[in-house]
Amino acid sequence: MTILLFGITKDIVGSSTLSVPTSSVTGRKIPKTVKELKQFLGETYPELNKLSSLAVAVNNAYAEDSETINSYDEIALIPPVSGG
Amino acid sequence: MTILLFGITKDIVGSSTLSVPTSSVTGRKIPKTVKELKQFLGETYPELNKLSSLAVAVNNAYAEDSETINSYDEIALIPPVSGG
Amino acid sequence: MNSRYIRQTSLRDFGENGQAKLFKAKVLVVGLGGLGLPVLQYLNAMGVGTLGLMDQDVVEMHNLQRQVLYTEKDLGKLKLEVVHNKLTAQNSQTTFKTHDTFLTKENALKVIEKYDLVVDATDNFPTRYLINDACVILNKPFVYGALHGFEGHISVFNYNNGPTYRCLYPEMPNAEEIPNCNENGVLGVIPGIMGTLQALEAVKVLTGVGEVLSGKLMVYNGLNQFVSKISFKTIPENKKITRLQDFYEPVECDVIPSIGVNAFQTLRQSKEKYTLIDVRTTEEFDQSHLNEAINVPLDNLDNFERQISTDKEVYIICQSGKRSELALKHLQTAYPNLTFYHILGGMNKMMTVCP
Amino acid sequence: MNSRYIRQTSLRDFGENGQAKLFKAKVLVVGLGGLGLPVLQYLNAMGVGTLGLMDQDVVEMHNLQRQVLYTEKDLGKLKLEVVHNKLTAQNSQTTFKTHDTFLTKENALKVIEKYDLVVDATDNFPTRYLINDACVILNKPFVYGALHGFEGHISVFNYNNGPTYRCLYPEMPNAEEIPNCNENGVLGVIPGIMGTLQALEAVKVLTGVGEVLSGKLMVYNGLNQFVSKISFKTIPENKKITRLQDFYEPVECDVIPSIGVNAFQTLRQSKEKYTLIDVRTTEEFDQSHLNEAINVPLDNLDNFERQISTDKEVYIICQSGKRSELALKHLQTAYPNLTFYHILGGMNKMMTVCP
Repeated sequence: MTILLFGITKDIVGSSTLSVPTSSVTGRKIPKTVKELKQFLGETYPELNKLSSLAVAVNNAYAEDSETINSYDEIALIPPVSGG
Repeated sequence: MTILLFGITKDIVGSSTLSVPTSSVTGRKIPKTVKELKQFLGETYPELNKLSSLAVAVNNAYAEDSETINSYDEIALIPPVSGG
Repeated sequence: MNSRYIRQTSLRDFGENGQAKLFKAKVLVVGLGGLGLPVLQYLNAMGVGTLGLMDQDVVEMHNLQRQVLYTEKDLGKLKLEVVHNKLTAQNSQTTFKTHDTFLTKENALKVIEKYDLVVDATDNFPTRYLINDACVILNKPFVYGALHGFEGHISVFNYNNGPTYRCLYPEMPNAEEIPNCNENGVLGVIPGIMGTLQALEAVKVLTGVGEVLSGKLMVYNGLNQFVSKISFKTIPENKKITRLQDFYEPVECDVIPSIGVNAFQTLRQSKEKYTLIDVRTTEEFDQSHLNEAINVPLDNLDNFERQISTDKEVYIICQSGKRSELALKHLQTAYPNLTFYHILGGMNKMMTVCP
Repeated sequence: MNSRYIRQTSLRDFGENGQAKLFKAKVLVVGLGGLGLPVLQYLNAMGVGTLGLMDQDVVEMHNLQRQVLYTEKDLGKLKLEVVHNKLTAQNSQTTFKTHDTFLTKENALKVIEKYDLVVDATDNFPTRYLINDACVILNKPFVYGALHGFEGHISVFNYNNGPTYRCLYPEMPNAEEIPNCNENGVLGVIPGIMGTLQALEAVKVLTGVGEVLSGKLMVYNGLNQFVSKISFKTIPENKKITRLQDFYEPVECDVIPSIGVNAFQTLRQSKEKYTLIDVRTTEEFDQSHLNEAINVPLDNLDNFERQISTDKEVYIICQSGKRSELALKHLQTAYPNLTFYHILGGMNKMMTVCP
């Protein structure tokens, strides 16, 4: 599953997209919900855990933590931005 | 099949989208290529026939007259515009 | 380098390197209208080293609704001078080259040759095709922008091996099929959006930052913020142009001066002297006409000279505004020393404002 | 009505009716920076009848790279005055209301109440949340725009029953998690693109033309011209705000003055007198430091006063630029009469420019 990164999440990861495996060869748990995805990403990029306010879009709609995600979903991390 | 209209084609048709039947109940020939689509539309909106230069996009790619079209394709008529 | 550009030199993907490339760059902006002004304001602010300005128009009242660099005090002044002065005040480090002309097949190659990049900010097809052909001949990329109502187009043409304007629209549409910019309205802010997008693409071409919009036409609809990107391919023969065409139709939008019915009604109620020519047939004229109008049917324009005094401005009216525009083109060519305006919407529209 | 707006009144979907609605409208633009200026240039050009301007900053050199209404002659002047003068010259038919203040919880309700629409053109979270809450309380829509590097956000919040900023981002991020606008760069033209898009949304709200971008966040990436529109819903409790919070963190971006290492190095080589405070630990300082630096470790800022002369500008440096910013905030509060700058990137960056 490919995740588009915006704002500070792009700066933290150092890339505008991120691939998350959809089947585990390492025994690591595969994220099935938005919340699990955030946790999964936070393990690799601890700086992401600091973001108290982070919108996640699944197929161009704002998604709550409980929403389930599938390998074919389009996912984007959209943190708030402040510049003007 | 729904067709998005831009520029002067939108003004000619008087709407930003246009529906073309994909099965004929009237005996009218259903367009199967870009060229046939242009002819089909030109019968209903003769002003469209005047456009010597008209780009047609099928699924967000420029399409030649010979290209075949299907009911699930995203089609757009994009005439040149000149204002500045 | 100085702290002036710190906000962009601090960007990892841009840096002092991007800034240095901008400073070395030479960009020609053709047209100082709705698109050209935001392009120039931002390229100048960001530190493009050399900017070429080209236009021969003067500032008119109906420009102010979208051409935001002009003030009411600038009315009647040469756009070229006004823009040159304001941009110099904005950034004294920029070198400006002023071209007091329209782009023609006689000057195009000689002028464009001196620049790294051209921004097509014109308002008519002939100049767009001329820019395309000249850039192909000289192997220069150009940033295209164009408008229609609430919509706009952007693309970068002739960038490396990428496609050209003719790969999208092979031949110039004739005057009858696509309305010219005077008949056609535009919401004031649309050229602002498209012009700033053009400025961004110019920066990308000049610095190598980001993905240049080459081989893709961005079609923007302001009514619903809908953006399509249409991919299209290089047609090799369009890259093989070696000389300009003998003839690029010389339609300059701004040499078809027009006036709206409200403004004309205001004029009628003022003490201004003017001549009004009604170019409809005698039959139409007899049915109804404005009191002061003189009837010179379109087929009979040769009689024009005998019927009017030539020391006043001449307004031309017909039923819907089509024939008056045709008449204006003929008369303006025949009488280059007179000032003509045609009345937009003609008698149809006039009836809505005068009792 | 006059011919000034003919290019947009001739649009079937806009017309004289749209123009009349614009003329009747009252719009407050909060912030005269990168977003606010294009918003104002275009709303003023298009004929919005009453424009409210609010800002308390002066024009600084590093503004010029994106704030295109300002010239080099305007450096040091109040933005409010410069903008007021220039917009008046652009359109004398507009009524301007100037608010020589920042938006605060004390003035927000009283000011916003008088307008039909607010444009959020600020550069910091506290003011964005304050605008949101005040607009919800007063039942006013507001057009949101914000930037980050090559990216931008646009949406219209609190439009009819539509969602608010808090429906997208319920709580204000704290200062540590999202960089503030000084640490964060922005390519000069990006606010131009986002500001013109904001102006268009304002026109749509005011005239009813087109589809207002309500319930959708438009996320724009200039690097690849990629546009996403994310739909989101109204969370009813966010529409029920009845009073402002007691506290909106008073972080004003422009009260954290900073300087880049190149500019600072230029200063060092000039004859200017200044004080340089190094706020790293004694150990770090001993390993390497700039000759003229005085060591006042961050934990020891109380000793500041005893160690420096207070008649010169004070520059603050640390290893990476984080501690110097913290130090600046403390010192500026403690010594409001002194002028402080912190050095972006700290010693790390400084090492790249001085031998």
